[in-house]
Amino acid sequence: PRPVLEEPPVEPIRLGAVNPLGDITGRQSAQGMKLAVAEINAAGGILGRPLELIVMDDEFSPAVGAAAIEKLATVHEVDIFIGGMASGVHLAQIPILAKHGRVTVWIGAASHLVEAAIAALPDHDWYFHLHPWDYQQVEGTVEGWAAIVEKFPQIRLDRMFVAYEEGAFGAAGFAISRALFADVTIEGESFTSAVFGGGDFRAVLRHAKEFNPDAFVWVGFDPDALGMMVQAKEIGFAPPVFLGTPPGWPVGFGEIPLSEAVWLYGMWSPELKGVSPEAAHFWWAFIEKFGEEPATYFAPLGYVNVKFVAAGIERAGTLERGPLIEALREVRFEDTAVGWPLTIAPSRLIRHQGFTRQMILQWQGGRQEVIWPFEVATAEPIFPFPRWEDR
Amino acid sequence: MSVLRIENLTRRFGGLVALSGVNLELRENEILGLIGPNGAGKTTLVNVISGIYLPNSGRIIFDGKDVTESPAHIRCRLGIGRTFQIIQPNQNLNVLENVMVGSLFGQGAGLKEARRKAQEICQFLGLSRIERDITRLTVLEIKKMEMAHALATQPKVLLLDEIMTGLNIDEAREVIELVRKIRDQGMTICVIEHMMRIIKELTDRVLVLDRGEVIAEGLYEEVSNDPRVISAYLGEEE
Amino acid sequence: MLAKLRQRDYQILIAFIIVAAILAFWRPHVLISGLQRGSLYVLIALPVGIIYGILGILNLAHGEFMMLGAFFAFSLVTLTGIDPLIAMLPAFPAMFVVGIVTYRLTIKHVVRAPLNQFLLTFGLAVMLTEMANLIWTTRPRIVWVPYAASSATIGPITFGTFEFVYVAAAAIVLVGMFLFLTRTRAGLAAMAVGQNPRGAKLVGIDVERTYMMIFSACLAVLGPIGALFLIRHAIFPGVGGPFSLRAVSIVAMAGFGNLPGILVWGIGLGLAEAFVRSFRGWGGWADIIFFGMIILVVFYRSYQRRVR
Amino acid sequence: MRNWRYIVYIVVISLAISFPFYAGVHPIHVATTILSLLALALSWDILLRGGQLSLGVSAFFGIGSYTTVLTHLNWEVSPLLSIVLGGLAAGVVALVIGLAVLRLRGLYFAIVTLALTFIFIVIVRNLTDLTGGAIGKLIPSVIFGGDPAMIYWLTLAIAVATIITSEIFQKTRIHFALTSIRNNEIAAKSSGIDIFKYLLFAFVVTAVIQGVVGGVHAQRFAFVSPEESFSLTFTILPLAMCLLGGSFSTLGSVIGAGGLGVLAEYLRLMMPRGHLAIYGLVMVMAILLMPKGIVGTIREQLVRRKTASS
Amino acid sequence: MLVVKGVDIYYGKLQVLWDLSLQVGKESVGLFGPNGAGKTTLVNAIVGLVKPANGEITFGGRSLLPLETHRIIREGVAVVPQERELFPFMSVLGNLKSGAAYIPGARDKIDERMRFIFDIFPVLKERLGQLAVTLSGGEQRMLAIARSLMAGPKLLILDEPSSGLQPSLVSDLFRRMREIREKEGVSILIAEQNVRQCLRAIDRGYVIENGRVVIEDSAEGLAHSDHVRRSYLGL
Ligand SMILES: Nc1ncnc2c1ncn2[C@@H]1O[C@H](COP(=O)(O)OP(=O)(O)OP(=O)(O)O)[C@@H](O)[C@H]1O
Ligand SMILES: Nc1ncnc2c1ncn2[C@@H]1O[C@H](COP(=O)(O)OP(=O)(O)OP(=O)(O)O)[C@@H](O)[C@H]1O
Ligand SMILES: [Mg+2]
Ligand SMILES: [Mg+2]
Repeated sequence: PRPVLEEPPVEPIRLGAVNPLGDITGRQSAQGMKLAVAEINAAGGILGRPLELIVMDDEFSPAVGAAAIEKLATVHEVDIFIGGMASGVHLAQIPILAKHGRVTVWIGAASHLVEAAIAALPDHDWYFHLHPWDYQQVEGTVEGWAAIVEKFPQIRLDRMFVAYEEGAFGAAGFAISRALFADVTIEGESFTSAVFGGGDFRAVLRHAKEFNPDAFVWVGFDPDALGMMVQAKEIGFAPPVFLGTPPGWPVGFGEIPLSEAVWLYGMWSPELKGVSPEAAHFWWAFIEKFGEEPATYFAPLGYVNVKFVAAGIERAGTLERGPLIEALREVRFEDTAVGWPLTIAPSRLIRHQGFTRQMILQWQGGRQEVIWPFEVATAEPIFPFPRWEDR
Repeated sequence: MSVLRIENLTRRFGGLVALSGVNLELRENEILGLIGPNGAGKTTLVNVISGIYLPNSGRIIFDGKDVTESPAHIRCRLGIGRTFQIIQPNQNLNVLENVMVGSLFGQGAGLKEARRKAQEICQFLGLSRIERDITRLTVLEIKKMEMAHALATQPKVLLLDEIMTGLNIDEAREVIELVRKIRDQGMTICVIEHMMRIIKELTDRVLVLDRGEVIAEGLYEEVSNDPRVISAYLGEEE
Repeated sequence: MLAKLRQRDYQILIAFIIVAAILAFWRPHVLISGLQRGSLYVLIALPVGIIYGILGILNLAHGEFMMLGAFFAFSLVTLTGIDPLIAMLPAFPAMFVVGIVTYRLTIKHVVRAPLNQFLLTFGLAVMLTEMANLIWTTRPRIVWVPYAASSATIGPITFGTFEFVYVAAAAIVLVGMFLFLTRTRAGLAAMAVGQNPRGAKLVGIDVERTYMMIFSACLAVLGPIGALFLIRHAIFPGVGGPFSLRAVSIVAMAGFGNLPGILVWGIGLGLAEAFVRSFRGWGGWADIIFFGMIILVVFYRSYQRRVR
Repeated sequence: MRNWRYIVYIVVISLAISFPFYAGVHPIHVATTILSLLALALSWDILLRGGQLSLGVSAFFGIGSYTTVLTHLNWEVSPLLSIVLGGLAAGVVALVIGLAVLRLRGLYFAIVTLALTFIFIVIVRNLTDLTGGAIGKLIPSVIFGGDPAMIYWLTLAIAVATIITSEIFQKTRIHFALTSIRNNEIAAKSSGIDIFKYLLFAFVVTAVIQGVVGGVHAQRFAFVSPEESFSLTFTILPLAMCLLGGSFSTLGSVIGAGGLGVLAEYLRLMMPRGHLAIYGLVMVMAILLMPKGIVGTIREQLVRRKTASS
Repeated sequence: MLVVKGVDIYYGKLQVLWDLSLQVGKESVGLFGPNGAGKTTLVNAIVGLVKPANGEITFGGRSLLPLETHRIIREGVAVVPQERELFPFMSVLGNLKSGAAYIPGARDKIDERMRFIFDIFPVLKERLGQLAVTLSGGEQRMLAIARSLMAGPKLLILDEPSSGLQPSLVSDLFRRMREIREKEGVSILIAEQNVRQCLRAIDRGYVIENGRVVIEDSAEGLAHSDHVRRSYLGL
């Protein structure tokens, strides 16, 4: 009898990710991806093939990020591109992604400029975006605030003051807010973020106080959070709604008394583990695997990124581009690690847009409680903002 | 015929008057000795003539032109060449190249021509080993290089600031000969030295500066016997 | 040159007092926050000025060392629960040791080689930032002490008072350095070494030791400064970078080696920034003030030089 | 000996030109980036030869980028011409700035050029209507339709042009002028050198190069934004490359750019997280071990050997 | 006091001093030789700025070779370097003070020494507040000499002290050196080109050529040596 031939080794399905690994967002989203890949492989892979994840650093540099795509495409010959964070980096990657035309599922880059760049391509069917565009984020909050105001009539939102960091992140946030909050009187002023050596918000806060808004919103980065609170307290500025929209928060922010009743926006909250089984699963699995807590929503988002791709491949039964795109378009999750359902629908300019909303949350007792959407709410809002003297 | 005429030149540094109302004339083809106590203003005078400092008042007329306000590099091209009391040669160039800089920019020669001229001048001054790194030169070689550099700008007037300080007698003699030869080529020269023996041997005429003022002028013999010069400068010696 | 009050400095000082007086009536907030912020700049720039004046090194990693000092204080505070103000005390010797080690391993070899030290300190900055990143990640860290947000009200204006600590600290450091340089033998030695190391050896000064002590002392003060910084700011690996640039710029504006100039320009910049910010809608131009003033000052000097 | 050298040149150049034919797309991409950094490094070095340390490479790079994009978008100038305009704009700015600031020396010059970068960031950020503000501007299509080989050749051409410029600066009277100025200005003046003229010339020429490189960068990635286009990386990386390779020589920057570029790529590959720390460490070590840069150190060794044998 | 024995010195591969020996007791010693002979190199070797490959240098019986420059200076050696090595942006007063401040024993006598110095170089008193960099060449030389005197040394080394000084000061200077030597018992080593003047100040002298001692003799003897008369006195 002839000897039994060993089965030929199965070729893995290659996912190429590009993230800013030096930053907590990029690092944790890569970890989220790894977690998903590990889980999928442990369950036998997809179509009988294991997943292989190749992660590259973009160092927040467009040139490096673009070269990474080129390398993943030509050297590693990945089947699908995932990942992402900064819009500036992604802008440089788009021409190269377009050239290769492979399926790309992106979880970063919220700038509408990116959307415009993709829409300008002759064909962008291969591109899936799983992060709300900046205007969608604002649209979501407009909707959310309308709902909140309706449900809790004591809350009013007629006058808003936006303090925004002067870079692309803040400037876009302000411009879009101004355009979308149609019924609200909005004033705004820029500040230099502590990330760039700023951190002196006294003038902005003073102007905000003079304006006497119903809601004060600051659009900045994590390191600005402490300064905003401390400097608002020292001049006795306590508007009814005090809201911050950084991509993440400093370690231990919830523990300082000044954080109580601060509102925030987010794609996700650790507290969702109380209402979403998938979010809970992710939370504990992440901690077990990496020994640290997910600190930003990019951690669960990275996880979702891989899960979404895997579901699409599973559904298509092939890696062929046409069917795979079709299948991804059909993928539906009722619940995901970020605590939301996920479906693909066209956005303003592109065909395949995943998440389109963010939640409205509030710091309460050191936790980020979900206030809106009410379906996943974990707490009632505290209103108005407690006086500084009471903390 | 005067090549260089200085009228009523004054230069102050803060409260200190380094030159006060100095008048001076350099006659064509002479060697003028400029002496005076330390801090008399000799180097300052050279600096003002060559355009490193602008005077507070007074005029400098060179070759019939008023150059009082001209920048240093223009004066160099017009024909005022000088050496520095405290020499800082260009460490990044070798001896020949250091000299070449003079001919390149002082007379606007092309590279090839500049090189040829620099070689000529080095040969004329007896500078050998001209491709050498300049860190290893002896004082004599550095001084010669400094002279060569000044000569390469093809000056009409050459101001030599303590070019022989630090040389021993033999070496000083050699340089004296060279200075004479340079004069014979039609240049006008002003030398600053503290060694009276050199002044005596070399100069046609001597001018004595003290505290920024000219206190004596004339032949060496006259000047060296002037009681003011003796008390301010020479001392009882010599 | 270092630590020499020139007549011009007095004139600038008087101009300053006049400006301050006007501001006090017209925009008191500008005066207060400008003074506080400016003092922070001064505090960070002073050691840069000293290191430059004496070692001839423009330390591009200065802000990063402050970051290190702040993280040191932060670790102490979180591990032992002591107050950040108390953490200033151990931060001083800790950063002194960091200074000695850094000096021995690196700076020693590039003293008075201007281009190399430029790159070296930049390399150090990259290394420090990235190492901090590996240890603490980019997530900002904060401490909370109630007095950080303390305030006072005088008539119609309410303002934060904690940052007056920066003003006091800047004054202490400046006066301390000034006295050290002008009144002590070690200070004289430092200046001598700064101007001519070879000459310094020839009058019996231990040049190596002087370099090391000055460098380490300048880093050591960054320990307490870092702790003070921590009280009001979130810290993260990249927090120091912009301060390196500012410090170097202030030192340049002051004229290299001019300590009172650092005071004047640091506070001047703080005031100017606060002034621009105090106009609603013009905050975005505040950054241009900093660098615009640098250019203006330098152009002015260039003009002066031409006239002279 | 001479011929030998030319053979080396020809071989290197033909290898460089034919690179896209035998290398993959990724290496082409990396090589393009390295070449543009090389041009920046070399242009920085050219000015340094006159003793002027510029920290404003990013400023001219960014001016070039923005001019390129804005002329391309608003006046529909062809991409290549827009790049040329980018260079010219940088040159004009350098001329104006240089007229004032080149009368100052040393670190004053360095600081002013650094400040320039930040000033342009603030201006660009605040002139939203013209520049797109903090968000930036997009070009609808990448130059050459994104063909990496064409972009590579364009960058190669610029790098070679810079190398030739550098060699011209090294081989002509300009070399003697700049070196003398660097050594001692007063002596240089007294040799008849018009210091101001030469420095201004060098400043403008190098700014043009930096502007052109910026223009190509913008066309290559099809967008500009204040943070990316005026990023300090474009000052610091070239500076590091030049100093590590060896300043005051053409070869130094070439070797430095190649070396650091490849090293960065290698480190990124070896350790995705933390490679920047090693990068910093390598920089520090290189300065400590080879204070004169690679080329300077080798040259020193050669001289030592020569004197030993003679 | 100072004993230099069998010293070889190289700059890289280039040897500039060859088996050189010399002594300075309680006396003034001159050091003559053409340019490049190695005088400055020898001075630098004594104060530890260059280290010899072979040989021994002792001062008061103690070897100087293992000591760093600043230690050697603190042992009581003061030097006037050929290149002056002043502190350019310090005032004349600061420069003078720095000469005494780091020498044990000299610190307390600053005022007394200053008076002595102003007596020799009255110009310095007028220039007290001026920055050293703005002094004329000769004034800088005076300041360098004055600074070394501030230290109140046991051994004073002067490298071409007279160069750039006006004639009246040169003769004065050497007279003072004689005085200092006799009154204060300082050992003095002078490297000089102005041999004629210098011979008046010294007890003994060495002539160095090409890095080797070629003549060693008393001042008297040197003045009568043919070689010295021809090459150094120009007779
Ligand atoms: N830049 C300056 N600032 C202030 N004073 C200066 C400056 N330059 C020179 N002086 C002073 O001006 C006077 C004249 O100096 P100068 O160098 O012309 O003297 P000198 O005649 O060349 O002397 P020496 O023979 O010593 O070289 C000196 O007292 C000197 O201190
Ligand atoms: N740093 C150095 N590197 C190489 N060679 C040097 C160095 N310094 C001096 N030399 C050489 O050593 C020799 C002795 O120089 P030194 O300066 O000791 O002579 P000197 O007798 O003091 O002459 P001078 O009268 O010119 O001062 C000279 O040939 C000189 O070229
Ligand atoms: Mg003089
Ligand atoms: Mg000598």
